[in-house]
Amino acid sequence: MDLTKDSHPVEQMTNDAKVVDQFKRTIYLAPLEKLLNLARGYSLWPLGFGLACCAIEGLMCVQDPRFDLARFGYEVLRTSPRQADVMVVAGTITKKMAPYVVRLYEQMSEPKWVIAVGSCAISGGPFVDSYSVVPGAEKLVPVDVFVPGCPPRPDAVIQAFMMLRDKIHGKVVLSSAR
Amino acid sequence: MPGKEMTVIIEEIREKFAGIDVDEKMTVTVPAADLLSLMRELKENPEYDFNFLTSLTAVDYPEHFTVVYNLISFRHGHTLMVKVKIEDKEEPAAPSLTPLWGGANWQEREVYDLFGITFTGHPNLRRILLDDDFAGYPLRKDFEWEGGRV
Amino acid sequence: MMQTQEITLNMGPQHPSTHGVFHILLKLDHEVIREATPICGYLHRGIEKLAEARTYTQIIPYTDRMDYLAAMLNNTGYCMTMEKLMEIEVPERAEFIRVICNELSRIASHLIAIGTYSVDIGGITGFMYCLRDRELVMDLFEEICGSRMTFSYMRIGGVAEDMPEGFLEKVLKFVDYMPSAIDEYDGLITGNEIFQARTKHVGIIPPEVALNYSLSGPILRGSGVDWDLRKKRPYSVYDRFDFEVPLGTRHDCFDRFTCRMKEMRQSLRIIRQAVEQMPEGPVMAKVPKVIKPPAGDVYLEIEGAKGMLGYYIVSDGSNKPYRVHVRRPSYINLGYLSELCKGWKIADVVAILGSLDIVLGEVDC
Amino acid sequence: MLNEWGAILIFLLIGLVFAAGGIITSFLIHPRRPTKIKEEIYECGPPTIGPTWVQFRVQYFLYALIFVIFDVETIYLYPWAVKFQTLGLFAFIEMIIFIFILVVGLWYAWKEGAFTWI
Repeated sequence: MDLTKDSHPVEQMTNDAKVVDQFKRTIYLAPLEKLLNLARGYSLWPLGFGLACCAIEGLMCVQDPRFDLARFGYEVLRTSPRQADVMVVAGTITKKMAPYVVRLYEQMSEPKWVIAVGSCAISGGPFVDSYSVVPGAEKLVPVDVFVPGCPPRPDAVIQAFMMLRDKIHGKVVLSSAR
Repeated sequence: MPGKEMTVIIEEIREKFAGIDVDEKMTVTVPAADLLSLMRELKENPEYDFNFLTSLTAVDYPEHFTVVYNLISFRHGHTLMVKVKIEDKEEPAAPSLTPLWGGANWQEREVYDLFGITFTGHPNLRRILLDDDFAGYPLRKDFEWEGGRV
Repeated sequence: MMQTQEITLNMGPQHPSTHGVFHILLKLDHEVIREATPICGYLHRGIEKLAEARTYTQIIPYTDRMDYLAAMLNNTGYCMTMEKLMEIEVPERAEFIRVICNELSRIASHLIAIGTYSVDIGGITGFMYCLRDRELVMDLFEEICGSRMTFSYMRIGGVAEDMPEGFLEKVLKFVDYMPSAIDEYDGLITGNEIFQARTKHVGIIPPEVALNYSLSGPILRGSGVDWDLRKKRPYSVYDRFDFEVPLGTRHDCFDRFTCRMKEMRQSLRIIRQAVEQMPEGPVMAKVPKVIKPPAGDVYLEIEGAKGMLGYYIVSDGSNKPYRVHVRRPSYINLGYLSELCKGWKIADVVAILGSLDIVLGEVDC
Repeated sequence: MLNEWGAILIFLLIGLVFAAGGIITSFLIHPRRPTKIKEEIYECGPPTIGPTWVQFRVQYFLYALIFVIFDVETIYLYPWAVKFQTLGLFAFIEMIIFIFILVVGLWYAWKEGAFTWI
């Protein structure tokens, strides 16, 4: 939510640019839901749902000292759906695991999102012809951000979190996918 | 004490067990009936001392199943491949090696799960990799399934 | 004492310390485990069935995704089996590059094993240290074949491309730095009393049971059995390097852990000697474009990061294999888990499972 | 005109409002969409097997009970320890007797096996 562009009541009061800018940066006037989304966007707690190779890249290496997800505040990796906001589906979803993917998604508390990491989670990936693989997390849970790659680099997963944050803040994500 | 040479071992086994035939790469093919006795002999006889069962798998040939065992003797460093041909493709069955090696337990369950070969004498023969209500045995050549690439 | 009831607990597919989607059904009498039934298969993707519909070179990417922590070792295992089937002579330089990549991959796999084991016992800093140094190995792999985890760098008959120049100096720089990092882990993890209290005398596997249950790799050596394929059955050019094989004395979780730590030091020695003896020459043998091996079957084992990694390939003369079976050490090492966990407490199951160092991509294949 | 007690009271109230406020606003704001599956127990994914409210061993409870007893004992020691110099010998002996009685209790609990864990 790019608040600095919206009109702000302080503009009628004074036309000193510095004061207006200072006011706009510190005081946000928006409906409550937008403000909450502003807070939620910056402090997502991922549910580490490590299934396969993407779990090593998308959950472990993202947290390690080089790619450090903690710089963005998303490093609190919860394993229980009760305390998680984002379900990071990292790896191949097999038919034996599918009911638990859905069950865990259902058990997450409400404002929840899903990031599908890796081509297996997007569309079955190299195992799409297999008899025991669900071709994509989309078939089970509504997915918000797809991260292509087999496995995607950790910085791609960090970009996924950035895009999810833009989506939560209500910025137009599709056109801004640079 | 260095064990006998592999060729000597093969000759001795050939005399002890009639139904054995050995091909040029020294893989022993034994009928299912005396598989257990051959394996016991290979394991417990101090000269052979094949005390390690590395791999146990199966192959679905057009006219028969073959269960393939690989043994290693840690002391002498020998390796031996033993095969069992199962002609009956409807209810394939083979004697289980769990009395001899605990390691065979899970590998036999995997072969049962993916091929449908029942191992008589196995303490807990259930599916291990697939769901219990999965229909069919995937690694058989006549297994049809429709993949996700719709 | 009052009669207490047993509770059945799911140490389920989604659990922080099961190293992936592994499920143990624990029957507990308050804290002590009466019965543990492991349930795997949540990541069974049917690679052996898919391999039957792929050509021989197309299978190489599938071998990466089985043990995704040590993908180079899987590639080498598959390619060496195929070379044995087709009697291809791999040039010397390719063998040396393979040894360097295998040992680097073994170090990366052990680093993850040690890091996650430290997290399982509760030490997050150990995890961060191990991953920091694993990134150095990742850089080397990216330099040589462009990918961080799923390399597909080996080909049947040799290696995809030659090393970029300046690569060996970087490897030497890594080999000089790494022993000091391993000493750092010793101080941080091995020397930690909580870690020792949680892992010493826990999950004891006597040698004859390890042999009976076909366990292999650091678990077998942790139980005191001196069996390392690189020493006992030297394949490729391993007979030209001298290195020791660490063995355990107490056969418990701590010994399996220290075996992995010492193995990393030995791998560094191997890499140093391999870099020094690196010959010149081609990196790829004369191999036809479409690989059609003669009909027949072959079985070959190499020393993988988790244990003896074997490939059994049956070919019927066409360009697609008739049957590919992988002897997966993580899967077979789990066979003894249910007896091993009996009588221990829940916290010890976490320590035992961490010491077995399983990778679910390899367990379920 | 506010003596010290008033200041402490205001400080306490602000603390309470601050703490309760956070909880109450989050209770008011958070979205409520209960579903059947969300109500079920989370146990690493699969549903629970068998009874979950079972009879547990009693030594958990004994352990906690004995801890509370000796925790309360230390509360009694604090005022004495603060005024240790001025109270003199008589209070010291009195405290020793008090501690001794509790040590007897500890010994009895130990003998009865309240501390055996398995």
